[in-house]
Amino acid sequence: MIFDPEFLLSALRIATPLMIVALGVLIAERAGVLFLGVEGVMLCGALFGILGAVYTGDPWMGMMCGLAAGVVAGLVSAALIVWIPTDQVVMGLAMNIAAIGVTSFIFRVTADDLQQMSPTIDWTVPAWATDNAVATFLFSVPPLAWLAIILYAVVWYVLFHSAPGLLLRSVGQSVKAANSAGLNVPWVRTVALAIAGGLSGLGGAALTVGWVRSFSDDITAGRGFIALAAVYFGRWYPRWTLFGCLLFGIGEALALRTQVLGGNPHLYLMIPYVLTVCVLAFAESGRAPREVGKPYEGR
Amino acid sequence: MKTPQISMRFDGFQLFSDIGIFVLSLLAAMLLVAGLVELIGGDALAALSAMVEGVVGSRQAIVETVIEATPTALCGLAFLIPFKAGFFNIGAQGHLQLGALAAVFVTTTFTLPAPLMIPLALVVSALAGMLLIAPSLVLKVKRGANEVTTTVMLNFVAIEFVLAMVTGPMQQPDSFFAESNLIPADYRLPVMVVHVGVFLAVAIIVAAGWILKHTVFGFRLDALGGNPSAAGALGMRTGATLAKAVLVAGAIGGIAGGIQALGVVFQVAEHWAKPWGFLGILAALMGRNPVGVIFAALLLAGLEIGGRNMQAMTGVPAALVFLLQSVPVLLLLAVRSTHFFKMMSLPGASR
Amino acid sequence: QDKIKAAVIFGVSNPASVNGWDRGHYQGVRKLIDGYGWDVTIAENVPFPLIAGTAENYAKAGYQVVVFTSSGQYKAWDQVAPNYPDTIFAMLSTTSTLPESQNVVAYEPDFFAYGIINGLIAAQSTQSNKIAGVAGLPVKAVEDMFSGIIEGAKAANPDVEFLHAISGDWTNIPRAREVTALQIQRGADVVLGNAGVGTRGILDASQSRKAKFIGYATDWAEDAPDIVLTSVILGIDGWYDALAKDVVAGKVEPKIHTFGAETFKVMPLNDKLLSAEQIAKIEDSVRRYQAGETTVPVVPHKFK
Amino acid sequence: MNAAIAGSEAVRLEGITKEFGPLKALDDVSLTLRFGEIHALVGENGAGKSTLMNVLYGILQPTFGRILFGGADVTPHWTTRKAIAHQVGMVHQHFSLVMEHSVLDNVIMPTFRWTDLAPKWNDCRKALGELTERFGFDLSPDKLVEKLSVGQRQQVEILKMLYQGAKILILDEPTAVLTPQQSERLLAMLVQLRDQGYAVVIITHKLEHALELADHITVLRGGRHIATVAKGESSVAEIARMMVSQEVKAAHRPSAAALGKVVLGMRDVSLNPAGVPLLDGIDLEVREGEILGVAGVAGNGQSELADVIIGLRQVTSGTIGIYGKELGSSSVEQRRRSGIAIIPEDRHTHAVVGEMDIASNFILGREGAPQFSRRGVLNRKAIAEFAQRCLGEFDVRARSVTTKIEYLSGGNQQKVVIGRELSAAPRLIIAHEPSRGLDFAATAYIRRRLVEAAEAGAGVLLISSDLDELMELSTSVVVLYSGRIVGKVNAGAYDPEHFGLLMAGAHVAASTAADVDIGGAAA
Ligand SMILES: Nc1ncnc2c1ncn2[C@@H]1O[C@H](COP(=O)(O)OP(=O)(O)OP(=O)(O)O)[C@@H](O)[C@H]1O
Ligand SMILES: Nc1ncnc2c1ncn2[C@@H]1O[C@H](COP(=O)(O)OP(=O)(O)OP(=O)(O)O)[C@@H](O)[C@H]1O
Ligand SMILES: [Mg+2]
Ligand SMILES: [Mg+2]
Repeated sequence: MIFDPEFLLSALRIATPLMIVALGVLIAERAGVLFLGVEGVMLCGALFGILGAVYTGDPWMGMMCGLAAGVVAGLVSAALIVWIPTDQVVMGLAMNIAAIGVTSFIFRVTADDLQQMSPTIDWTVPAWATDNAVATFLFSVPPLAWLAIILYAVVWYVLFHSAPGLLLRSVGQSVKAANSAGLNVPWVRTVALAIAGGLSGLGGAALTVGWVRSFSDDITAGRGFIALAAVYFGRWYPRWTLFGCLLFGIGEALALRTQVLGGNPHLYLMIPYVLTVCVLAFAESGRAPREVGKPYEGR
Repeated sequence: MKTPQISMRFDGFQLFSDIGIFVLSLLAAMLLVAGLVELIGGDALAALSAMVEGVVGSRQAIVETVIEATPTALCGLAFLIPFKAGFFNIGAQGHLQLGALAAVFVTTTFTLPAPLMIPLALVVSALAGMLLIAPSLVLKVKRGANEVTTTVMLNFVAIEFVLAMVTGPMQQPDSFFAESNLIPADYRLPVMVVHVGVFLAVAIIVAAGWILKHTVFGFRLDALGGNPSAAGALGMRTGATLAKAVLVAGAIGGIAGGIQALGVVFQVAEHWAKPWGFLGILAALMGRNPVGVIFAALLLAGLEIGGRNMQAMTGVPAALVFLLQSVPVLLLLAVRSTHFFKMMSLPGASR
Repeated sequence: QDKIKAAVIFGVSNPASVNGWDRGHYQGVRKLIDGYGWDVTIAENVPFPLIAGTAENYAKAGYQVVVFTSSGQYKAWDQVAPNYPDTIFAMLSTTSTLPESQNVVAYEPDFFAYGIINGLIAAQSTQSNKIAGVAGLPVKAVEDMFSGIIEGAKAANPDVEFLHAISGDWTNIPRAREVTALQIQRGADVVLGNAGVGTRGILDASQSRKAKFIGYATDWAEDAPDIVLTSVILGIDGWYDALAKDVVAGKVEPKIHTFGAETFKVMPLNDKLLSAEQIAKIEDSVRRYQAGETTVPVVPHKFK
Repeated sequence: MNAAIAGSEAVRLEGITKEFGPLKALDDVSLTLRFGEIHALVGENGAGKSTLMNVLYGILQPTFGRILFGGADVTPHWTTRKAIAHQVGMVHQHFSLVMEHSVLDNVIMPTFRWTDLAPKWNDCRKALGELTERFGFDLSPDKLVEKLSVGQRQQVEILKMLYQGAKILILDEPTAVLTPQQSERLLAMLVQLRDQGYAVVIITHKLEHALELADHITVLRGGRHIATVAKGESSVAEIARMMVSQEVKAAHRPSAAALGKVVLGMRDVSLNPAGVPLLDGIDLEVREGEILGVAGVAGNGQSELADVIIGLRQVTSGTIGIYGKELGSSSVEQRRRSGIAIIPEDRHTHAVVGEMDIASNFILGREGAPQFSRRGVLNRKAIAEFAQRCLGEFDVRARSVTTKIEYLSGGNQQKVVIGRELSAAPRLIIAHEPSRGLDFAATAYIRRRLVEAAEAGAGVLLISSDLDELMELSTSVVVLYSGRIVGKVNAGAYDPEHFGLLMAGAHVAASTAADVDIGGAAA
């Protein structure tokens, strides 16, 4: 009852938004920016995603709206923490609170329209596949989970096998080296934050449009922070980050399922968090890109 | 991560410029809120006056603001102290939850004379906070695990644990929702205009400020935060210094919860705590030193109380409260970080 | 004559007009405004520690009626009501005790009876003989409701098994969704829920797995016409009616008014999900229970 | 761009002025660089040498003045990217490498374009391989830079520059971190490059190097251009006079006759964590009034030697005693209190806290001493007075003791470190590369203080890769090779050649001394 294909699917559904958001965080941090505002950006993506899906009637349009909202929020972050620049910790936390305010304000204005569930984006299992357990499982994996996995492959390739990836990582590790190579650090970080914001927004939309098909105040409930933790857990490498998100998804799916064993559900609900801490205790620790958290003061 | 420097000096220029910028940011935020209220067809003037009324309208309002600021300020301190040593403690919310739970547990389970019980309960909440932060400390020192990750995770653990207790062994029998028993009247913090927890908190913060500024321990924290390898090479016991700072932070976070339980809510329950832990981080980074934290916490609490009153009295969306809290902070930090203000407040920069 | 000024305090986040319990209250608020011409202000998303202060501010500002919408607010009720004798403090939620004061009144549903009606419907609509209930936290109202469901279902069909799950929170839609999916996977084909904002997650899980959904508190048919079997209306607006009438008539007294089975209303059953004779049978059993022709024993169950 | 014809003008800087707020770091400086020439830039710390070259490399924008390539003014919007396009390359004083990246990544990164999604890694690797071979570097392209020794890192910097196709090469204090042998090799390479038609700029504090190599020497002082002299036109003394305003007193080694009791005694000390012998049977003694030099190519156990004495690492076997008292496993703090002072190799990481003020840095590590605190409470007044006194006594040039130390120049930071360590009246001073990166005035000052400390009765262990320094100051010198002492030479018998052989381990094995590696210093 607890471990079966449905369990894995549940874990995947839980992990999918985290995976996409964590990818955004990864890119921002690789460019040397501490992206604590990710929670707020994700929340904006979640709201605009559902708005787009409900008003256009097309969930993919909703995803695009979430992405666009994320890009805008990412650019706002860039204006504040790259161009001014302010302290990345405070700004991130303040932006999270502001995002709760902005999204719930817009939600008040649009609440009546948002009463309908947004359309689904699941695939139906084709007839030929219904007999084959593996095929059925693969078709039951949410499309966005596939998208996330593809995105990981893409980001992994770009970061570690292409020129822009090397340049981006150099900016994150040493602004001195980047300057000496003639890179424009603020612009690189602006673009990185736009992409990071876009992915975080997309992840937010994956939560609302792709998963629960509705919105509520502060629906992300700390998922942005968990994505951040997954990146730290993953030592700033895509595949370990992916693994961190999946691990968390598995932990939470487990927490929800172990309830059937009886006992107080809240004790089970601690599983994903305790699991993460325990794994950290045994995991090799990594080092953040050197420039993360330091404001770029020009030269 | 490099620790941004938190200046311990309270020099005149910085203070006045901070106040100036803050007032301007506040005005800007209020204008924004007024605009939004008009946008949804409300009465902006009524809203803003309700807000001001809510903070300074009465003695009661002021008292409420002070009480509301207390946990924020303590949580701010719980962030600030290890932050000086380069440790990002995002876990104050969890310490507070567990500290309150511990205080409630002790006071609702045992009987003792009140003058013994209240300090005991506070000590136990401090221990609870330390217990929760200990894994982050150990993992950081022994395994190099990033403390942001672990403290965030332990927050969630604490919240779920409190919920498990208030829906389980500690639930008030026959209660209609998830809540613990009430702390007996004898064991509540005495009230002198405000409950004495407020004075205790101020005492803790002032003492912490003094310790950070005037003691060897504070000096070592600065050195550790500024350059851990130099601190080690020069013979400071870095592990022990960090451990002290981190455990003290846990204890302060726990006490924040204990004070809140013993002085304000008298129980723990589902959703009993506001995000004081997170507001505390804001207060710490706005205030930059323990005394500054008090003022920052008062401002955040004032905006909260005022904003709530505005919401309740005029029916405008509660979302505006969050905007009221965050927009001035954003503006304040943005302006304070601009080049001009940096140059002005750097010691020895203009030569 | 001046308008009566009333204030309604909501505790959970989200707009008051959204979702089951709060939506029921919101309908009541509309009734006070539109039907009785009252001047009503809403305090929304008031955090637990600030409820007493908010109520107090209303009393001081001269509001004649302050309404608490959730059991979790009873402490503020207890604390504030005695100090402001000129204001009426009404609890429109489950309670068993009243503050020591003359200016208080409570209107509450009989959640056990409410559960029985839900149980009767669910037990006669299930094909798998498994029905599921999902709640935010295992609080008293939920335990009453779930116990009622078990007993009601047993009365209609002794083979029916009731599966229950707790999402752990009144606002967490994703978790509510996943625990519901699990119950459906375990075989439930009729789902009911009382998970606050999270109820939308229950609806979503039911819709994506084609399970039948019975709406909680207010009518959910519009939210998902294809799977909503019916909704059992709690009739919260009726409590506001009663409150308004009592206030206007000056007849408010410290009393708990309990609204029982006869006040709950079952929305027309979805004829795309059930055959005509099934519908007739269900409607008949509910009618007979509401009329007191059948009795169901009160048996409390525990859910943690 | 023109082909690099030897003697043709490569670039001309005209009337460059650079202001940092109220400070004029450069004031109307002009300079012409030619292909096929080495141009040396000399001047005190803070004279503006790095600033001038940063302007040329596009890191800084000049406030006034022009940059001319072949007579064309390129000054407006002059950026590093453009400088690179104009074949300018620069090795910074503090390296600008990405420590976490491989050699290959570091070298090719500046040539990459943002649009290149599938770079030809193999071609890059091959090109790099050819370059490394051509210059006889011993670098594996996939090794992480953080794992390299300082000398190898510098090779990476040079490769980076050459890989970009630079024809105008700027090297900012390239020899400061190198051993004598490495310096020799580097300088030889610069000559080779000059002969191939490159324009080379070298910033250095070693005037002998400048005189020996450079076709032209430009002297800067206080941001102003003092003179440009051609090869053979001037002497060390003359240039030194141009650089500084006051006379510099040279240090003299303490006399060997006045040696007192044994301060430091090491018996058969070994350190081999995980089986790697970093120190191997070290026996040495330092007496009161003695300066014992430790020579050796960096990475042969010098850092470890300092670490075991100060207590940052525990010995695997053997004993270390101070005045005959064994240190055992006592902590760093205890050892410092018992009178051991240390001037670490790398002040940025091991000696100062940049964000703290000068006063705090003067008492760092001694904050618990009764002089500065009582029962854990700092005596601010005593600290300020002490710092003020030290500021004067050790000639630290700063506005006040409340200035953050990171705003001081390297020489002044080093003086704070020296002041802190010497003012504690230490019995044993471990001075590790005490004058690295400092101009000769500051260097001479610091050396003099060390000699004075020895004359006052302290024992000094002077670890240095600068043979001149060792020969000038030490009463005797031991040579470290592979963690072992391979020779001891007393003052009077000094012979650089002999040292060179010992340091290369010539007598130990018949291995070639060609791949001089200085591994450990990197970690
Ligand atoms: N970014 C900066 N901001 C302010 N002042 C600066 C900056 N960079 C350099 N300066 C100042 O400019 C002057 C020249 O500095 P520069 O680094 O060019 O000296 P230098 O000749 O290279 O010295 P050194 O021998 O120590 O390397 C110094 O007085 C320094 O304080
Ligand atoms: N932000 C700043 N404001 C004012 N002066 C600065 C600033 N940054 C650097 N400086 C000055 O720039 C000069 C050069 O800085 P740098 O760090 O290169 O020191 P340095 O003298 O080269 O030391 P080192 O020998 O350790 O390399 C210093 O004299 C310092 O005073
Ligand atoms: Mg320089
Ligand atoms: Mg220098």
